Amino acid sequence: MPIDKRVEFARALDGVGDGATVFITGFGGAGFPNKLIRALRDKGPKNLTLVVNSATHRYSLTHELIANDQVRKVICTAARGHDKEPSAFETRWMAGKIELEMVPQGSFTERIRAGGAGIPAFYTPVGFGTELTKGKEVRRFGDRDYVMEEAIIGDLALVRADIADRTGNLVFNYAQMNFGPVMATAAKLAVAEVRTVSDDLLPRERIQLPGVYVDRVVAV
Amino acid sequence: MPIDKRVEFARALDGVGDGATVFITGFGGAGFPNKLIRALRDKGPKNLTLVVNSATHRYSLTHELIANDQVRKVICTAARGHDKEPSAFETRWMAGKIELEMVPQGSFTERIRAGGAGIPAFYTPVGFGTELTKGKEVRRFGDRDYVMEEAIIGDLALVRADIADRTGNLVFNYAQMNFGPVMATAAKLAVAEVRTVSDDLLPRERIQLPGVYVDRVVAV
Amino acid sequence: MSALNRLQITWRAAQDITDGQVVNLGIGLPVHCSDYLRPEVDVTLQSENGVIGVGPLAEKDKADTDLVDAGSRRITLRPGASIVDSSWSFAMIRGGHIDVTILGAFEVAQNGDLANWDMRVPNRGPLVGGAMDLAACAREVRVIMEHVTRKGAPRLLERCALPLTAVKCVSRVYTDLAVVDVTPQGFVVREMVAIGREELQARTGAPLTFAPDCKPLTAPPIEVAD
Amino acid sequence: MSALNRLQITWRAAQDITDGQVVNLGIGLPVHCSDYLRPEVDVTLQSENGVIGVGPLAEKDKADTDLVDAGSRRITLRPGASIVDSSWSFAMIRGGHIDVTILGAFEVAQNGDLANWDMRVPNRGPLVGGAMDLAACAREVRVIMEHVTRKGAPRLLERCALPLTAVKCVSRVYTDLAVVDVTPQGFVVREMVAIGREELQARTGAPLTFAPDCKPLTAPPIEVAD
Repeated sequence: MPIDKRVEFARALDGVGDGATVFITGFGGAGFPNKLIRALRDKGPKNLTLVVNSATHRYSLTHELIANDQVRKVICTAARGHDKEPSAFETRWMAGKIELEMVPQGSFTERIRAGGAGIPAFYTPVGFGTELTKGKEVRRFGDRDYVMEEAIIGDLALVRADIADRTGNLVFNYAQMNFGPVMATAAKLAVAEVRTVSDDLLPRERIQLPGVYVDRVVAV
Repeated sequence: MPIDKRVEFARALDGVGDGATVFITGFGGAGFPNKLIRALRDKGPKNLTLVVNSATHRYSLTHELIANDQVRKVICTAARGHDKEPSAFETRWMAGKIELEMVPQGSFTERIRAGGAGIPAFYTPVGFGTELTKGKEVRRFGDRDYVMEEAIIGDLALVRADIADRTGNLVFNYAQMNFGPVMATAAKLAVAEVRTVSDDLLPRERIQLPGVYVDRVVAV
Repeated sequence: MSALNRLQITWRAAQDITDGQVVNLGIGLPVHCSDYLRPEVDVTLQSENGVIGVGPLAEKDKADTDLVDAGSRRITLRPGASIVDSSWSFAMIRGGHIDVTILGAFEVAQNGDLANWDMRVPNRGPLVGGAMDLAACAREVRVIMEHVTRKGAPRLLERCALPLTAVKCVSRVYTDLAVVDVTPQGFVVREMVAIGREELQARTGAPLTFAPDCKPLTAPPIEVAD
Repeated sequence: MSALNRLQITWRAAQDITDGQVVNLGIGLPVHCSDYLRPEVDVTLQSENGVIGVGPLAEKDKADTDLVDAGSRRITLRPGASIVDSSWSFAMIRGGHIDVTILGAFEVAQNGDLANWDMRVPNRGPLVGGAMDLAACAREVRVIMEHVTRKGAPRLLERCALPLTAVKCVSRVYTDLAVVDVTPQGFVVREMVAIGREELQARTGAPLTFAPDCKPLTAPPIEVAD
């Protein structure tokens, strides 16, 4: 059977359950899979661990999952609200109802890449001597100190892209790419929400993420 | 001054000296920077360490550097000759005149990527329990054993590509890409040999390696 | 006796590839598996040099010298194919994104250890390429090889004598005489040609168990042009 | 006294950016440096979200919501610009491919320690973004900040009191009062406004040395629209 990863929107998250570790793309205002985030809220699995650049970005609907009390833990690089009132995340975090693991952004993305690339751990100079790496192994190479960071692997990746084809090949619009490639590689199930699905298979020059990494495609 | 990395061929290797660690691209018959390899032979620096996928590929002129006794050590994934007679590499290797570090190809490329990405070391399952990782640190993560591999950084990268622009942006032809991106990132001086230099700056959709990583461009 | 020839072994291995799999075929004999896939099967062939979606070999007058696979063969691309750099290609392999790899081998041990990279040929340099990555990290590692060496020595062994490629990685071996699974209980014969169990055991360097439903190993006639 | 305003500080920092550099400008005040580059200077501006070759802000009617920088500003691309994914973007930063980063800060210590990510605001979640990567790994880390806090407390200190972003990373600090280098001998004032050395020292939390050729710190008039 010709490979065909297109699914109905209603089935995009089939099989996702409580306790899942969920990657959500988006950064700098671009690339938020907001339709899939809302579908995840409507589906309602609990005790999720979200791996998302920001827990509080204005343009991302990530906060809806948090406000709906589906989230046990957030691994992110930013968790500060924008309004005078504390955000959904901050309220729950201060009340001890949600766990926070704050990671420098380069280590965040590299840990996810490592997860998709079969690398269990690596060393980085970033964060050495700071409270974000407290308790992490420190090791000297040459004349510099490094900390060991471990891979992040997820159950589900929600990825926003611009164009897909039926084999899951993806094209991103400008800076929409951000975490899409690494998150798709590190998740057991990668679901892409795209503006449009091309009738033809995409030409190789345009493909920014090979379909091998994408399990389901939905046009929204 | 507008960025302009185009140089005359005669000056492509200016500043390269004895003892340099040199990356050379190419794999599977594609992407050998043969004009630059020959220029390096003609220039004549000695005691080079070559980091090259194969020391003996038929289509690469790497063997000329070896036959010219410019090479102290080769880090590679393949060093077997193709003819009945031993290759230039094999003759010198058997005579103890050239050092060989054989690395599984994924670790080879990842060590170079690490060099360009500021990662001094990482763990990989590849090579565990084999003689290629003898003496390397072994560490268990979860239920599997991994070996630690260290980054490779070089002084010079010779990169073959198809099209460049004056800012060093590169486009590769098909599988010519192979080690080009990682090697350019891990070298202090990256020189690209291309079929043609575009008069216009390349459009972002076509750029496969940002010019930030390329120091000199020569059309050959 | 009706031993399979080399291409018939690849045919047999190809029959086990299932729809939608991402497959890496080793340089040499294994790449021929792509000629014998079941017609209803749509697979993605990955090559270590970064080609995802390898198509048939190129016709001579249409070949591009830069469109090659890891074995330097001039190929075509399937529709929807893409090409990535080496670091992505091996991240794909090491990260477990290859469902099946089919590799040639010198020796396989009953615990799944594989030796396929270094024959210790005197006066020749070594060559490992991507063999260790594929063997250690593909989700399933299957092997194609002659059941015994040219001198008649077994290749299925209690322990490999040659340098290892990866430990405990092989799940199934296709030979000219049998299809053998590597299980926690050692080698289990799933299919065999009509040479008799004792004879097969005699040509094998480790104890064989025979599956309760052990079947005849057959393949359609395929000519080997040497 | 002729202290610089905020945009004049960015102007001063921009004057030190030299031809051909790859530069990352931090979110907030530092991004304004791009408005004041010397005309003969051609630089490549990188943003953490993967844009290499950031151009001026987009006009409203031409903006694409996906063409943004790390600060969510809608931007344009310079000719020759490219966009990479996050792993490439931070490999570029961590790998030392950023020549200069200019960052905002709360505190800088005399050994170059930087605190710029966590003010310990009660009831607010933390935010680190790419600050630690840039601070730890850019080839040169320069800081823009007011010389003292709103309450008048010094920001140039013997030791940072706030949580560190990176250790021993800052090479130069631009404030409204001075340009201060971080050297193995501590803070060295290169330029200062006309407030007198004693007054500058009084507003600084660590010993200052004055360069033999210490110059007046001046900038052209720039209006700050608040």
